[in-house]
Amino acid sequence: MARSWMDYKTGAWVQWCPGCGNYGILNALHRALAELDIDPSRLVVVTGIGCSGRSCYYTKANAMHVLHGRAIPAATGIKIANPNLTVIAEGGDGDMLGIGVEHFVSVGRRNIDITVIIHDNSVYGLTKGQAGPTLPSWWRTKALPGPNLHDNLNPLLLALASGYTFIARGYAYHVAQTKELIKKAIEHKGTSLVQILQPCPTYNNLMTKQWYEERIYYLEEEDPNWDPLVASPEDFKSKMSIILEKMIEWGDRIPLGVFYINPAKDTFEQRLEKVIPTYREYPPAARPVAANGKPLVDPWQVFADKIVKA
Amino acid sequence: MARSWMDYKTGAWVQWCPGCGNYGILNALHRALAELDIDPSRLVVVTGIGCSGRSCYYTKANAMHVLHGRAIPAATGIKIANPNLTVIAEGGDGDMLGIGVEHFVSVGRRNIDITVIIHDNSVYGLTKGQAGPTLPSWWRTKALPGPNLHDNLNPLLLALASGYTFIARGYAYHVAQTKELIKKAIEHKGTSLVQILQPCPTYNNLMTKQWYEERIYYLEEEDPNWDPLVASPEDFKSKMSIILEKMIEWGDRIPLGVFYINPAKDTFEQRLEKVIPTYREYPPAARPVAANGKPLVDPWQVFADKIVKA
Amino acid sequence: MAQNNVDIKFLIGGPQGGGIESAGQIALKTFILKGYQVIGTREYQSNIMGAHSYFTIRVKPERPGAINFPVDAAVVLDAESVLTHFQDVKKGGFMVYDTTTLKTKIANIAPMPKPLKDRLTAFFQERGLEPTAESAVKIAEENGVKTIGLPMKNLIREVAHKTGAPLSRVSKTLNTIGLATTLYLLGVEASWIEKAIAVHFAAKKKVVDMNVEAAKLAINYVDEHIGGPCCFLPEGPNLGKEAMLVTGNEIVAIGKTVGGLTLQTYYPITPASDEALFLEGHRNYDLAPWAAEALELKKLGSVVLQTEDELSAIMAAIGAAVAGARSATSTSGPGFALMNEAISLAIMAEVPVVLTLWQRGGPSTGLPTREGQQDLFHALFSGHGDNPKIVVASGDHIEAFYDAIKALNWAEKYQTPVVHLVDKYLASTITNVYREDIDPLKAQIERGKLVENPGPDYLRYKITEDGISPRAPMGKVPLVWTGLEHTEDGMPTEDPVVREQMMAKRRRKFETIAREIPDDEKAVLHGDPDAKITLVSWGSTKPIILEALKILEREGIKANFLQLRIFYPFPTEKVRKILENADLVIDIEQNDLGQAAFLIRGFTGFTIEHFVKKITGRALWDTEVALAVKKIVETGEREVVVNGGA
Amino acid sequence: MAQNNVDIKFLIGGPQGGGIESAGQIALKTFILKGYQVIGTREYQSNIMGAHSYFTIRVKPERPGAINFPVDAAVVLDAESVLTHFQDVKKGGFMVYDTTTLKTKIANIAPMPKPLKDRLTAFFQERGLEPTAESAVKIAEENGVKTIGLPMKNLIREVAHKTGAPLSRVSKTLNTIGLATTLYLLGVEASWIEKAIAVHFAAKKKVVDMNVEAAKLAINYVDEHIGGPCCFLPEGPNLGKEAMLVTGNEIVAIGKTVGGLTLQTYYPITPASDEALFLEGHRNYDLAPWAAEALELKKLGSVVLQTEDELSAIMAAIGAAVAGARSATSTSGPGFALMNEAISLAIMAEVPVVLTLWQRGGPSTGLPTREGQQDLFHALFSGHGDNPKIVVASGDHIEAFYDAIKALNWAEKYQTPVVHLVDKYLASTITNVYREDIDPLKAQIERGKLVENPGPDYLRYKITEDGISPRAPMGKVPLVWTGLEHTEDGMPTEDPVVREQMMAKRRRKFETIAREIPDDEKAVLHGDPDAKITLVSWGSTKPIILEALKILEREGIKANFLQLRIFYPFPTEKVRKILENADLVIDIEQNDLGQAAFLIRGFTGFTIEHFVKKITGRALWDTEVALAVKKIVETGEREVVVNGGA
Ligand SMILES: Cc1ncc(C[n+]2csc(CCOP(=O)(O)OP(=O)(O)O)c2C)c(N)n1
Ligand SMILES: Cc1ncc(C[n+]2csc(CCOP(=O)(O)OP(=O)(O)O)c2C)c(N)n1
Ligand code: SF4
Ligand code: SF4
Ligand SMILES: [Mg+2]
Ligand SMILES: [Mg+2]
Repeated sequence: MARSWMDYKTGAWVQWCPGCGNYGILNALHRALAELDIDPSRLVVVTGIGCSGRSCYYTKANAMHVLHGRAIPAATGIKIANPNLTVIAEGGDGDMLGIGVEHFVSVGRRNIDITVIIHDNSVYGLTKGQAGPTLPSWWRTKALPGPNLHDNLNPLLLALASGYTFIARGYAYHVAQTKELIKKAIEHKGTSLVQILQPCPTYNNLMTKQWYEERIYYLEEEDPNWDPLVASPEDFKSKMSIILEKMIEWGDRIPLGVFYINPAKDTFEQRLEKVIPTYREYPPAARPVAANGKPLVDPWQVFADKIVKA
Repeated sequence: MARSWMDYKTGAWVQWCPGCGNYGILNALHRALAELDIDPSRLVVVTGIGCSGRSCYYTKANAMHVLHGRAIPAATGIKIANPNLTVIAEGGDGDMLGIGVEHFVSVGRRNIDITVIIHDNSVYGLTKGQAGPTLPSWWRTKALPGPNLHDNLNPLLLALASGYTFIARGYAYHVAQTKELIKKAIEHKGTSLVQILQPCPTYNNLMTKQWYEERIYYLEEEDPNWDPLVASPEDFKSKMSIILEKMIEWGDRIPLGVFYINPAKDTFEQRLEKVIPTYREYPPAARPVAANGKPLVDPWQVFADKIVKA
Repeated sequence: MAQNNVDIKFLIGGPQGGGIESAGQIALKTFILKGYQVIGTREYQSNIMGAHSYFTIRVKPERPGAINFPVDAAVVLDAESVLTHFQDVKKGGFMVYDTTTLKTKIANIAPMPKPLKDRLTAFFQERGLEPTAESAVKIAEENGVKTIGLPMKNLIREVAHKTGAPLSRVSKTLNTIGLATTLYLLGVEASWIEKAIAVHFAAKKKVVDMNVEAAKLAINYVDEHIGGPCCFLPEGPNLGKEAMLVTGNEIVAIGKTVGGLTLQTYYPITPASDEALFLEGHRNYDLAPWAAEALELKKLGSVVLQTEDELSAIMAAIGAAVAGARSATSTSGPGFALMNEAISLAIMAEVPVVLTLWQRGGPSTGLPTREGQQDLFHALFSGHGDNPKIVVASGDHIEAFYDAIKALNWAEKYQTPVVHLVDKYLASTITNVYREDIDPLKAQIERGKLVENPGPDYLRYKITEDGISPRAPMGKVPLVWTGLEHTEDGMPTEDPVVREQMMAKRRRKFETIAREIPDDEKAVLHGDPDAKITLVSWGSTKPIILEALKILEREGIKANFLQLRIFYPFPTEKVRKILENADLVIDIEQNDLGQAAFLIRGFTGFTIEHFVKKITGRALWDTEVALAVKKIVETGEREVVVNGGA
Repeated sequence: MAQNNVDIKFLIGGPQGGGIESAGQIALKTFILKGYQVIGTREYQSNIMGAHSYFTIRVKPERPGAINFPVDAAVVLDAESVLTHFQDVKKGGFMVYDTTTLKTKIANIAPMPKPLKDRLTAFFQERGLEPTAESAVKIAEENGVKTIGLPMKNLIREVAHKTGAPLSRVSKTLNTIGLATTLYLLGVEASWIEKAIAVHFAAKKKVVDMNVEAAKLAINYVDEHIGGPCCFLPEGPNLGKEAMLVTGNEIVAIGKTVGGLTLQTYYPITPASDEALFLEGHRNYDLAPWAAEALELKKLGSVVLQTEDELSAIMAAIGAAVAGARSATSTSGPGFALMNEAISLAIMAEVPVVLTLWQRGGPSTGLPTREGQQDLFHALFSGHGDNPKIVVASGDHIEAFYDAIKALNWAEKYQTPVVHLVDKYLASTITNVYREDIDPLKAQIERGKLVENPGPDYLRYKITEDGISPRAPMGKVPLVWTGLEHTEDGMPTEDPVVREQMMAKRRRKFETIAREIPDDEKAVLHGDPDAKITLVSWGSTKPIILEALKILEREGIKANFLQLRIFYPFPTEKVRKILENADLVIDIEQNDLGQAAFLIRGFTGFTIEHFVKKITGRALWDTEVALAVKKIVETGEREVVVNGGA
């Protein structure tokens, strides 16, 4: 029997505030996992630090709760070590786009097959409401001693510039739609981003449920022909400018959906396979390291190039 | 009498390899400074670690040689502390787009008035030729034990996504043109990027002088009407897609010139002035901190909100 | 009760985000107004809403040095609080709870940690009791605690009725009702409580009215159903004396402002960021009369910069310092860990920068909102290469104030990073300070060899006898600051002769520091210098151990207390002499490795053989320290681990 | 000369990128082929091309333990090299230079560090000489050094003529000409030199031919103009014995490969990244016969991942480890500083990961390509929170090989970060190793409590008596790894009781480690245990100090040498006993703070009173160690700073 979303709950007390958008995201994730019927034993969820970072305790999986900003490199290590696992890296906007933006950008250069989910509430939730990297300048959410002086980052554009091959945006309280986005992201072979707009009723008193719901719309609802697939130079020529326009749209209207899919790039695992023929069958985490307690390697054979012999 | 570019030389032995593109960049910088007649005493050059990072020793200025990847935050601290200085942050592609990409992206959110110059040779020069973040995947420069598995970043697009308000690309051996780009970048009020394609004859045996010179062209030469100014929503609508197209162009043809100028955003210094009225006149580095050795502040006056009084 | 004998301890428990903080503040303000001194400390979880937290308060005529359990009274209005604290009230004390919570089963209290649930369930099972809040109340009563059940629903409905405010808003007065009940029973007249409420909510008249109404109702209810207090508390000795009520975070921010800070960078982290946010809230300020006159200037402002991460925070602070700003950054263990490389740069480039390190429970994210003194090693040895820097640890609010100023002075005088070690307990402990406690005119602002007008021959790293080179800010003359080994003019060199000279110059600088900072500021011996038992500790344990000394004295154990204030340069001779003078030395720390004891041995060779340790992340109590010391004195035990507090 | 008395030292100097490296390798290979053992070490600047660097070589029948100056011969073909090394050749030795460089003035040698220029100029001025290379040659001659001027231009033109190769290519044989001259004069027959050239350039026939031609020409020239060597060197005792010629970087990579490493991450940094690049160059390998048979598998591969920075390098290594890979990362001081936070995570989450730390001169970027042993404190105390980890320091190539394997074992057995401390001297020192030196079958691969098939009740952080929980890789059963304090199942908790249990569990783990790793692996006493003088040191100074012991013995000073191998868990009792047994203990370190001495006192209480220190970043010499020790023995001096080497 296929799994139900309930199978992905861990039974731990979910520590989020009442009405927090994280509940919707968690539920959407569980539903996506259920519909994909992913075995929790083969699933990895790595999270950073923040309210959102607690997600890993609430999802039945191989969970790892790492440092603030470092979910992506940990997930990278895991995926490379065992490419047969489904790997998700989750974190807040502060985690992924503030302290972790180094990795957010750099993972795009690998196109490693992991799914990056940003719980984007535009504040630093767990540290009590400082301005997050997606909070517009001059806005002043309630915990701030003054207006925010920093401009907001656009995660979609940043992901595109960084090389992500799947880019989507969802909204936390739209569980059904967000579930679909997460599903597609997980199914996509390559680095995928799902930015999820997440009201934080406790600290973000500006970007509220109401504020979002007056603005959001779905790309494919507005344009039934919307097709984010950019599979060829022709697609690129014909679609890229409208995709960019949609990515940049932010204000009175905020588009949701899948913005961009590029199926043409090799994943990092495929690249590794090309240079390490045994990689797929014997990846670093699932290969012998010894034969009966003895080394596998005779250095005089493997490093023969170092032998000085006339 | 106006300064000559020779006035910006320090007399230190320039340690670069013969034929290194860095010579052209250094010269272009000196010429730009001379034409802008910038007083070396009011000029700050902060560099990261790398062959390129040595630049700060070769330019007469207030120089600071910091850590690998950290020129931008140091420059940020300097500029905020004393907004009356002209501040330039320089580094290699590894420095700025590898280990320092966190700051490369985040400074865009401030639009602080500094100029970021990337010496882009697509390798880690000073550590002997490992793949840099702008080296295309599957390329194998001479010091690599195997092909590069990472895709190359596009610094222009990344800068745009990050919020830079001036974005240009030059070529190291074109001193006259690069000088112009640097001049405009310094004159621009806001965070500006000049990516400079820099052949590294020692380690990058693929992206050579010849390779570049077969590909590069100038935007304004190809299109005399080229105008990178995006000053209004109308400009944005009419120009952005062609700007993006040009930013993305990379391969048989590589465009050079100014790609994007956005004059509409406040600099960070202007923002600070709005919330700290005394900022411009009394910035952190040039204001009193004591009166005759005594504190300026009576806590019972400034922190009166903490006094418990019925 | 006579004024001088007043010593009241009570706690307020409840879910995070449920108004505990505010109730605690009102309580503290009540007693300050009444002329007493107070401390309040908050235990809270890494959670925004719902997890259990509590505020413990102590009131005395003089500044209380420590909290401890059992308390005289507890306000525990939800089931989890009842179940967490029913054994924390002393015999004869009282516990105020909400009757509607009684039936709640342990199993149904979602936020309660499973290990605690298991322990409680077993506890009640052993006694044949149901695992409910009611059983807890029962046990409390058996223990001689007066339990006071308030029919909260009714009371709140009544407040709503009286004020006409909607129930949802009125329900926020829950804690006020509990608190007023408690304060009243502790002997505080209604008028003081009302005054404190008015002060606390200040401008918000509606909120004041609603809470005053709630307090009145609570007091009425007490009078009617429970009977008022036996007697009223006299006014305290400091009645009418102006006091600030400040946390450790706040006093450090105040110290920095007084100390002439002009730029602070930070990346949010508990328990540090409240300091920076408070600074930011006060970034524009009027100059004091004496300064305004001297400088002919009325207003100034400081920059507080939130950065993208801690790497950037320290680098921007370093950049600002190099430009000439008096600069600092503030963080906790994880952030400090990220600053290691830049600390090494600041050592090499000789950059004046202050790092305020608010310790919390580690390793890693560990117990992110709990007390810890585990970062001493990390502070001292942070950064690669030979890595000397000044490390100063504050013992209490007043020290923290002056240390914040001194740290800025030392950084600039000695052109070196200064780590100001503070911790979560200090950060979230709130107390009153008086004018004489934090007197700006007692402070001196020093900038060392700052050269305002360097000539063209200026040498950034001039080799001098005292190891300190004149420092010119950027913007005056071309110069070089660098993290590479360098000649006097800052140009990089790998010349072995210059390398040795520069290493020697930097070493001499630390010899100068060691000489110039007096031993008195490096280590302080509290109590009778001839006592044969010496307790050794550092940081926020200071006032706690001073209280413990008093307890021990009452028990006939005479001890003194060596407080380590500066770990580098270490007061080797002074510490060795003091320790060698004792028959029994006991190290008291809130870490596992005995970090200070190791350093003492490393610097002096003196081996400490006895340890009191607390690693639960909860506030250290004077009573448990005293008990542990007594145990060691009596049994010769090597190590006593204490662990009081829920 | 009898085989057994052979002890040849010579250096080859020149501009970076000018073929010094290659010439050094040819020289080493010549002597290995001839049956001798060798070490060669390279001093170079943080520069790609043009700055002065040099390669020092020593040849003996047994493995030479150290280099030192003065040397028997110097190949100094450019003016800067002549001027840098003219005093480095011993009386009776010879110096080979290029006559065309003689007129070069010091002032015109751009790359030469200004301080050195100043010193040299003064030196010649004092002697009434022009500041030129010619004066240097003159002084060398006065000092009894035979100076051999080669007309390089002519010789190279001749090679071009003979081989028909273009001058630009032929000019690359400059060093070969100088080297061949030198080797020949040292008594090596032309045939060996030619063989070595052939081996060195292997596949590249044209290059071989050109260089062989150059060597021949040089030897002819010597025969004709200078006269051949007095006598030829006999074949060495190891003639025909198979040897690898490896750097320290390489031997560690080889050790890791043998040790079962499956994934290594890195970010480029000197002097670490050559290790990773070498690994990457050998990432696909054939299994040894015994393994291929046992596993029925022929080939395997390891992943070497270049990351965007060191934060990512350590986090990816941690991620991989958690997934089940045998994983490591490799860096130097600045990168290690950036790894601090993640080290703390690995401690808390109990992640097996090896960090190879290649030390170099600090603080900060300091002397990035020079020797330093300044990161001991940083290694030991890295990471916030109580921060124990295993720290092991290798003394030489062979130890480094086995330590690399052990580090991987310990990381997995004890689920903790292991810092493998090595340094620039080891990294860039090259030596021969024989089959018996690095025998894979002497190594054991251990993975500790690895559970291949965890059940549903699996507890990641099970509390056990030895403090070690069974470890299941990801992908078998839902589980939690975390940096927060946690219950046995990895769920976060702030419960004080569990906190204490978990701190205790982790502490017990280190007690287990302390118990299980034998003292013999933690500290080694070399030499006569009854000697009353004990030298203490650690890391790559080992073979140097062993040589120094021999020199001292010849001078009638009997000393032994305590080599610290593992700094945590520290072999407290063993070290204390050994030190207390000595009348005079001398600490020898390449840092300013006496880091090991401080740790020894911290752990044992034993105070070391005498120090030999080198901080110039240059290789330590056996002779200067011996001299310094002698001085301390004779004068009782507290500290002797040595500083040999250009
Ligand atoms: C290195 C480091 N710096 C700072 C922190 C403190 N910290 C914990 S959570 C958090 C921010 C959380 O914001 P975000 O990532 O947006 O997640 P949210 O809580 O909003 O879901 C911060 C700064 C930390 N744990 N580690
Ligand atoms: C934290 C840290 N990691 C690594 C290094 C080593 N390092 C020195 S220069 C350099 C790379 C230089 O490459 P790039 O920035 O592109 O500059 P280039 O030399 O090519 O001009 C590296 C990795 C360092 N100094 N600090
Ligand atoms: S603070 Fe905001 S993000 Fe965090 S749990 Fe509460 S509502 Fe959610
Ligand atoms: S290595 Fe490359 S970038 Fe560096 S100095 Fe040489 S040519 Fe220039
Ligand atoms: Mg957030
Ligand atoms: Mg580069």
